[in-house]
Amino acid sequence: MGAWIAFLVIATVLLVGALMVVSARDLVHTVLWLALSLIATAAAYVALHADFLAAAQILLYTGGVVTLMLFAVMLTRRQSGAQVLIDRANGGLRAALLAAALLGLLVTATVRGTPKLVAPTFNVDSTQALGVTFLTRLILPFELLSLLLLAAMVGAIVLARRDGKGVKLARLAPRVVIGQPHDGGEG
Amino acid sequence: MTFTGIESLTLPLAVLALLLMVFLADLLVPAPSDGRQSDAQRGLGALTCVGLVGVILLSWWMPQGGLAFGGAYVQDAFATYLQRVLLAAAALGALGSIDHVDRNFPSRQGEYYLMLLFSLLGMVVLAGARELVLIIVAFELMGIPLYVLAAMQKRAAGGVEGSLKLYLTGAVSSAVTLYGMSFIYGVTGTTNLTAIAARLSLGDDQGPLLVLGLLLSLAGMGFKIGVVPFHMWVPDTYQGSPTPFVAFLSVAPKAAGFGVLVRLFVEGLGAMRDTWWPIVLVLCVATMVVGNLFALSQRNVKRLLAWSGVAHIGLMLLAFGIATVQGIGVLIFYLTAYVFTNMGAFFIVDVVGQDGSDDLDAWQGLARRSPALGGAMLIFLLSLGGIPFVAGFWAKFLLFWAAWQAGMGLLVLLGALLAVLALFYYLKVARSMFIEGTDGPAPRVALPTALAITIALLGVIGIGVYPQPFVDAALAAAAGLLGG
Amino acid sequence: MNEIIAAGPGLSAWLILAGVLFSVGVYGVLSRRNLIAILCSVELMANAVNINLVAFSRFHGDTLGQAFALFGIALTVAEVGVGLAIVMLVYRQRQGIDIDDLHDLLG
Amino acid sequence: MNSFPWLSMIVFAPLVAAVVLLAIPTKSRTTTRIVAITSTLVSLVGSLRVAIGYLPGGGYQFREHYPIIESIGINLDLGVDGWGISLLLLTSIIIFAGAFASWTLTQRDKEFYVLLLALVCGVFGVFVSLDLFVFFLFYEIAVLPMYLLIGVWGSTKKVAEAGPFRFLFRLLDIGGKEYAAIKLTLMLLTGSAFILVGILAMYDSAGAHSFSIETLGRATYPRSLQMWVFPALWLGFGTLAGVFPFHTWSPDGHASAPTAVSMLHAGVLMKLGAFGVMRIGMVMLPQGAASWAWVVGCVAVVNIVYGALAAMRQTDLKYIVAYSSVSHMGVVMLGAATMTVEGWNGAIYQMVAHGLMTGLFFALVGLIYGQTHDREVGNMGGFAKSMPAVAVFFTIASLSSLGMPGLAGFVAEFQVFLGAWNGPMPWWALAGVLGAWLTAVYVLRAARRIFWGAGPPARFTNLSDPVGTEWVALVVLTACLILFGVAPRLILDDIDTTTVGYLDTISQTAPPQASAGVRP
Amino acid sequence: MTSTTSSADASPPPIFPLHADHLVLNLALIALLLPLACFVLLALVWPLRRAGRLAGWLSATVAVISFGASARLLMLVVGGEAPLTETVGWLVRDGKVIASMGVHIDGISASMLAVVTLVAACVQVYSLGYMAEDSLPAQGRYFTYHSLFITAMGGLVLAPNLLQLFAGWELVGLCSYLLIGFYWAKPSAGQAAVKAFWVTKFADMGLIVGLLALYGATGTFAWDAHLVGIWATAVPALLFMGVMGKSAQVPLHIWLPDAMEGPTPVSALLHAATMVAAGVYLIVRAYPLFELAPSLLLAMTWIGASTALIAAATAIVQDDIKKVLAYSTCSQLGYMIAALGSGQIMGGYFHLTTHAFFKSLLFLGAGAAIHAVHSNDIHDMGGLWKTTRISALLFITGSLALVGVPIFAGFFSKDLILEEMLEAGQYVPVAMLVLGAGLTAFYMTRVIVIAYFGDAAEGAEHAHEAPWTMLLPMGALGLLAVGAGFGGDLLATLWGQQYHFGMTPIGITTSVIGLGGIALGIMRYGTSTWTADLLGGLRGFILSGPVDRFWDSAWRQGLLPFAQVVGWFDRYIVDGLINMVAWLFIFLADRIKRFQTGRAQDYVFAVVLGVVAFIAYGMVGA
Repeated sequence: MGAWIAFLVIATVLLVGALMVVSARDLVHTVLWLALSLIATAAAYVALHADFLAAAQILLYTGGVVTLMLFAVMLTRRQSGAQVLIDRANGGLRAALLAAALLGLLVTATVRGTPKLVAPTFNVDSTQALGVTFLTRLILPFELLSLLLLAAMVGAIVLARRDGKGVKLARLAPRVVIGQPHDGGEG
Repeated sequence: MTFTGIESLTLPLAVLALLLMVFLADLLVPAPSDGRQSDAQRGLGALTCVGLVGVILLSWWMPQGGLAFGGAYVQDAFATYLQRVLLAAAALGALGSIDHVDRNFPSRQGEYYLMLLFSLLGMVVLAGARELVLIIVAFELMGIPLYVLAAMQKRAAGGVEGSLKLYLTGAVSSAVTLYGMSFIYGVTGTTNLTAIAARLSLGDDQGPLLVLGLLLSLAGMGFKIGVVPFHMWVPDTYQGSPTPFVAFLSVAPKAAGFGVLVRLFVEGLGAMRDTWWPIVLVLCVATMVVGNLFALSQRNVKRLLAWSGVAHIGLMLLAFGIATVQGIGVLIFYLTAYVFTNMGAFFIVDVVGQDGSDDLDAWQGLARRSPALGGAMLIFLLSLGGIPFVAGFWAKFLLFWAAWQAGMGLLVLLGALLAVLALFYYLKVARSMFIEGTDGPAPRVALPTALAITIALLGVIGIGVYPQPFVDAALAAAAGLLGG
Repeated sequence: MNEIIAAGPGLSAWLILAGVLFSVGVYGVLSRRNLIAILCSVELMANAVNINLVAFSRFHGDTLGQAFALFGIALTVAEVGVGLAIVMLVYRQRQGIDIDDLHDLLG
Repeated sequence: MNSFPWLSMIVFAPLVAAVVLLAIPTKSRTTTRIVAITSTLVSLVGSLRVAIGYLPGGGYQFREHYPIIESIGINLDLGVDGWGISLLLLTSIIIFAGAFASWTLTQRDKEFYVLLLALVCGVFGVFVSLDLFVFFLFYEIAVLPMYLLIGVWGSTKKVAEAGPFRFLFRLLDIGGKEYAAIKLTLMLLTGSAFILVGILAMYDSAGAHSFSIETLGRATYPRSLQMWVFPALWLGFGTLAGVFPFHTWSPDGHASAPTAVSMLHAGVLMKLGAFGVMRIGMVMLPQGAASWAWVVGCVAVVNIVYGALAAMRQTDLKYIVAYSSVSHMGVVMLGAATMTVEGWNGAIYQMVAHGLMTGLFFALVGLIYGQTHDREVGNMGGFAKSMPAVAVFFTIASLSSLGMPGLAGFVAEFQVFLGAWNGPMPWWALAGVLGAWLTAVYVLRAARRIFWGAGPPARFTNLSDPVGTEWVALVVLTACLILFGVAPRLILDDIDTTTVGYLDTISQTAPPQASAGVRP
Repeated sequence: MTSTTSSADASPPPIFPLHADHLVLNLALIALLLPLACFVLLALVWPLRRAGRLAGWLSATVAVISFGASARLLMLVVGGEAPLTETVGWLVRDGKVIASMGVHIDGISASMLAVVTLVAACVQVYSLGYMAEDSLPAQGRYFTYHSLFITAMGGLVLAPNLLQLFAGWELVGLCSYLLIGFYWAKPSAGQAAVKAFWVTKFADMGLIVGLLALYGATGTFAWDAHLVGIWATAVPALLFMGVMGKSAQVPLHIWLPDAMEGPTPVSALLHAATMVAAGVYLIVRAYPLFELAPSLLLAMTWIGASTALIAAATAIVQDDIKKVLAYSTCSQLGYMIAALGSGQIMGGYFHLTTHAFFKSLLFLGAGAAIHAVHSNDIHDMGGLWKTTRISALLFITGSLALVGVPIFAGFFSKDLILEEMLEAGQYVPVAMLVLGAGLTAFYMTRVIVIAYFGDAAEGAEHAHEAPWTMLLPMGALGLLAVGAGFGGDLLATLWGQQYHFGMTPIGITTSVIGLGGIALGIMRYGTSTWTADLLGGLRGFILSGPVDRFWDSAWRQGLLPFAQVVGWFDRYIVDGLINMVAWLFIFLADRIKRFQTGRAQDYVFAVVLGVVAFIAYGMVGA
């Protein structure tokens, strides 16, 4: 009973947050609603006995990603402003229908096919077990993950770094010719 | 769970070592203050290329057949074959990039090759990955540098737009993939492909969730190789990105992607072929038809080659879908031929496009301005079109051969007819080069680019004239995969 | 009914939750015009996947799913990092991050 | 077995020359031509050597064997029989003549010869391949260079816009050389898609894991398979042979192509198609062939009469000759459809005869066009005054095409008619005979309008007879036309032995009802 | 693969069996191959050919030698030399020869060869004079063609089977085409040449099909094959279709008058004496086939008789002297065909021989007249009797022979025909032929009266007598025109038949009618006062050329428009459909481009759509 209440509360918060993320008109609000959703997700992890994961979720996502997002919002709001348009002409309805179809199918599949699994009642020390898993059978992906993060970091820096002169190109005409030689002058 | 088998990781480790070398070299080389690149920096490309050649050679001396980390990674013949293809593509890509990088973003030499190597590392691991988690990580390791590389030419509007399109579809696709894999794990309770295969072979009811997982994974993978309807980023990104990178992008991720598809759907979920096969069939037809039809009206050569690439993926999908020894063997042989052919073609696109336009008009009279370039491009086009005595012909023919023996007669006919359609637009390029236009100065070809084109050309002709070793190796690799 | 209530939310409940979240994320990706908002929606999708993994992990009674989810989190972070960098690039080029403005390449 | 690889020499000499031409940095016209002509001469000598050295008694001789992909049964397996010899000779004669006919080419001549020689390599390859796959491979090689040869060196002809599809004319640039080139290429390659399917079906059904023609020939294919593979091959090869209604590439293609290319294409390449239908389709799939023979024959009859009537309507000299090829290839297909000894002998002979004849025609048209830069027959007249030799050669070619005894065309057509009369549908012969008469009508009409009448119009000044090397093609082809017309047994005996061998095999494998057309 | 390897022993040795001691064979080969050698020499050695005179003398000499050989050959055959056939295999089937080439020498072929070479020799010698005014290269060309003709005709005559006969048949047709079009710069000559070729070739379709049917029924091309059933009638009927074309029988005679565009000696040789008679020769040769088809023979009789009458009637109104003779040739060929149709081979063949002499004489005479006045119109010749007396005399001799005045050659052969036909009970045809004989007399008289005795025309006053090269052959032929009638016995010997000449009622009747025709002609054209135009109505009808008009409209309103339609259909419908396919793809490609919108969200939409479709499939399938 308690588990159900917890589930429903978490689900409600999570979904409301999610719905606000996709519908809020203010970009800052969007990001904040996202933060709420992420925290709700962390709560869900706790409910699912994944404590370490919940912590990681809070730290990495709410602490890292949301902050990044906010920075990005701040950096880019000069022109677009806080208010953003949500729907493209007809795009919203189209998107809603498709998402609804997807949802319907996912639910159908889940209802029809969820394996009859019962959560074990014993309480494993999930964090320790997680550590073991990481360092044994998943050691290779784990190592690779570090490289991936390195790559992402380098990549993000490469892209975000302003090159010397900082010439701003005006918005180019459609079907612009790619690879103009004058681009070589930068750096 | 043991740590034995580290020696099986020779190849990924070698790539990693090279990566670190380039990283360090980039850090140690003093950045020029005046905005011009130093010769030392220019050497990074050469270093990458030479290093990769070394790694390729190494692949003949390393231990084969070993498992690493409890079966998460296997260095079998299939992996080795595919890795050689990937390494070759990367080496060729690096070589062909040297001049382009020099010309367009000299200040980002190190980053460019570093990203290339990161991506390559992901691919090399993918070729031997038998563990869902490893697959997804390696997949991302392959993918993320590609987003960066696509936007490397930061000033070019198209580059960023192409990169963004690649990124958005890519992000959604990886979410879909991950979602699918979560179901596979959820139903089977394991992430090891061998274990999954073992579980499925028990004959349990697979259930809708496993089907769901399988289909979602297929969709996610389909993005990377550019299968219809997940292909729409392809032409835009190709058009916008630095051409030598496109050469790499157009072949290496496809090869790696097909490698994963084979691992996942043939090795892991082979028992469920009845489920995924009809979908692959439909995808294959759709991809071939859409790719060819869209290519038909293109006037931008990069877009044209992009769409033609989509069409080629459709054919390869057929080989994959057959999932016989012949099918898989032909698939990786096809990829081999495709690497040389497509990369060579894109390098020439780069040379011609350095004047600023990839439009067909810029190609007018190329054969007269530079007979060598014109002739080389003609051969690449013929190889793409599947005309005898060049690599593409054998690829296409063997594909049809394998497909026919698997009972795909109508698909063979469709493929053969679409190949004719494809020839229409390939010949459009040939027409520009040979028939139209007048004399003029030959476009400048830098030595590394010339070398890259020559190697690609030799590959195309070499495989075309003497395909036996390649075909035999590919078939043997496939036999090892399916037989063992 | 009582049994269900007594047993607490089963696997399918969590899966449905994840499914709904995923769909909402998809809707967001398809309907928002601001690139950052789209990235946020992608985050939602990734979260849905992670909930899925953790739920399976819980009901299998192993930690594999959790580990998988952890990888998922890390991957998403890396992806978002690069994504935001691209967004910044877009902004610098066009002084705007409306996705509808980006359609120079087509056909 | 035999010490010297004659067939390889014949096949690859042109290719070697092409590579040499690419490699040497010469801009010299003469050097280019000497290299090209030498290689064709090598092939010609080789062909003669093979023809002379071919021992009576039939079977494949001058065998060579090199593995390509042994594991799946693909080998470069060479050998010739009587049919191969005839067509090998034809090809080497035509290309030898064609190399000379292109002597006066001024623009981008080196590329021209390279492509031409590559194409010739393909043609030779088809005629000597004993491996079905390699056969197909050479077939494609032979088709493709045509695109550039026509596209670059071709000529454009304005076509009046009319008919229900008139909106297409400007859209597709109908009549342009690029249009002709791409149309030819695509139509022929569409055909080859069907061939590929047929080949794979046979490979799979035979189950021998080999593409060897002999191995596949020994296999028996289920009737159901034959019933659809044969039409596929017929359509595929038939497109190249100009079978109605897939012949429309031929008039435009031949009209647009430069002289040597028209010679080679109409003279030899169309034969590849007919050769494929007979050698692969009919010999290897006798039941399918017997069941479909009536269709093949009826369509061939349409080709003959329809092609001749369409030729009659043309006013452009090259179109006349091109449509005549459509008509004459109908005779070849008619001979094939009869499935009789006479018919097949005649069909092969007609390939040779028509090849020589049409080669001569196109060489002459090239000479005329080279001087007048006009192909409109209505604008000509009285050319015999200034180019008497051309008139004589043209008349000889015309006579061969209408079946004048003493020239090769008669020997061929008469045998085909004999076969048709004894074949499944005797009325085919009537249509064939009618076609020969219609041919007389349009070729002589054309000859009269071009060469006869009061002197050439004033705008055609400085017309002259061929000079120097231009004679070679004309003399060689005419000599062969007469030689093969007077002494058919020079090659007919070998053709006959081969035909009989094939028909024997067929009658052994096919049930009697299916081989009704084969005379015992 | 091949099981039949024994082809070598089944075929004869490949080298032509030239036996030094075989005189008959050698003579035949000389007659046949010497002109061929001459042709090849003249064709290849262009300086010699373009030298003209030299080529002419060479060719004429060869023709004379050829005649000498044939004459000697004929004598040997008359002397009882056995028939001889020497062949060499030409076409093979399944290792066996199905068609051979060679020579067959018997009475018929030897006599025909002699006739042919004789007339050819005469004509060539004559041509040396007649053609002297043409340019030298043209003369060379002329004699080159002539040499080819002798070979071709010889090959036809000596053919051992119908296939070789057909080959020669076509080759003489070719020579006819070339020689009619000899003055190729003249548009009318070109049209006449192709018309002759087309019409004869049209008829030859029957001949070819006849050969096919013969081969289909018997497996050979032998003329003495035994046919049964429908083929017994069909094969000769088909062969006869070829004959109708070559021998200018109504309604396929239309080419012959036009063929007069060629030089006159050509008309004499090809279009009077030899080539057009090839049809008759074919029937004679293949009579074993024809006699099995009585209904066909009857038809032949009627066709021959009709031709004789119609052509003779047409000849009356012609002003061109050569056209008169051309229609006359048609008419006389009709006699021969009618005779053969009635089973009178001997009569038909006899008439062929005599006709060859007198008709070629007439043509050569006409040629001399034309040579003298440079016009074909008889009205331009008036009064030639005064200036060219020798050739006029010879022309009149020929006319008398043609008309069938007793003593002259034509009388005997025509009489034989009529007599035998009457015996066979062919009353109506005989009546037609007799009437035709009257008309013949009338139109020949008309020509003679106008051309030689009429009012002197301007050109004729200064006309010169022909040179000796022209007169000599004319004289020789004149002798034969008078004397050949007495050769009936010789011919009968060769034929192995009995021949008695006797004055019969029909002969007398014919002679009388002939003389009547002459008288009428003299009355009609000899006096200018008698202006009543008896034949006015007929003249208008004939000159309008009903048969020509039929063929002309078949050509202009039938074949040509049909070809136009076919060509149009091919260009605009068949090709149009194929272009349409191409266009469809291009159109489609252009239209679908809009789906690649360039908007990233649409791309994501496609991805999700794909995912949804996948799942939907999975849910339905699972």
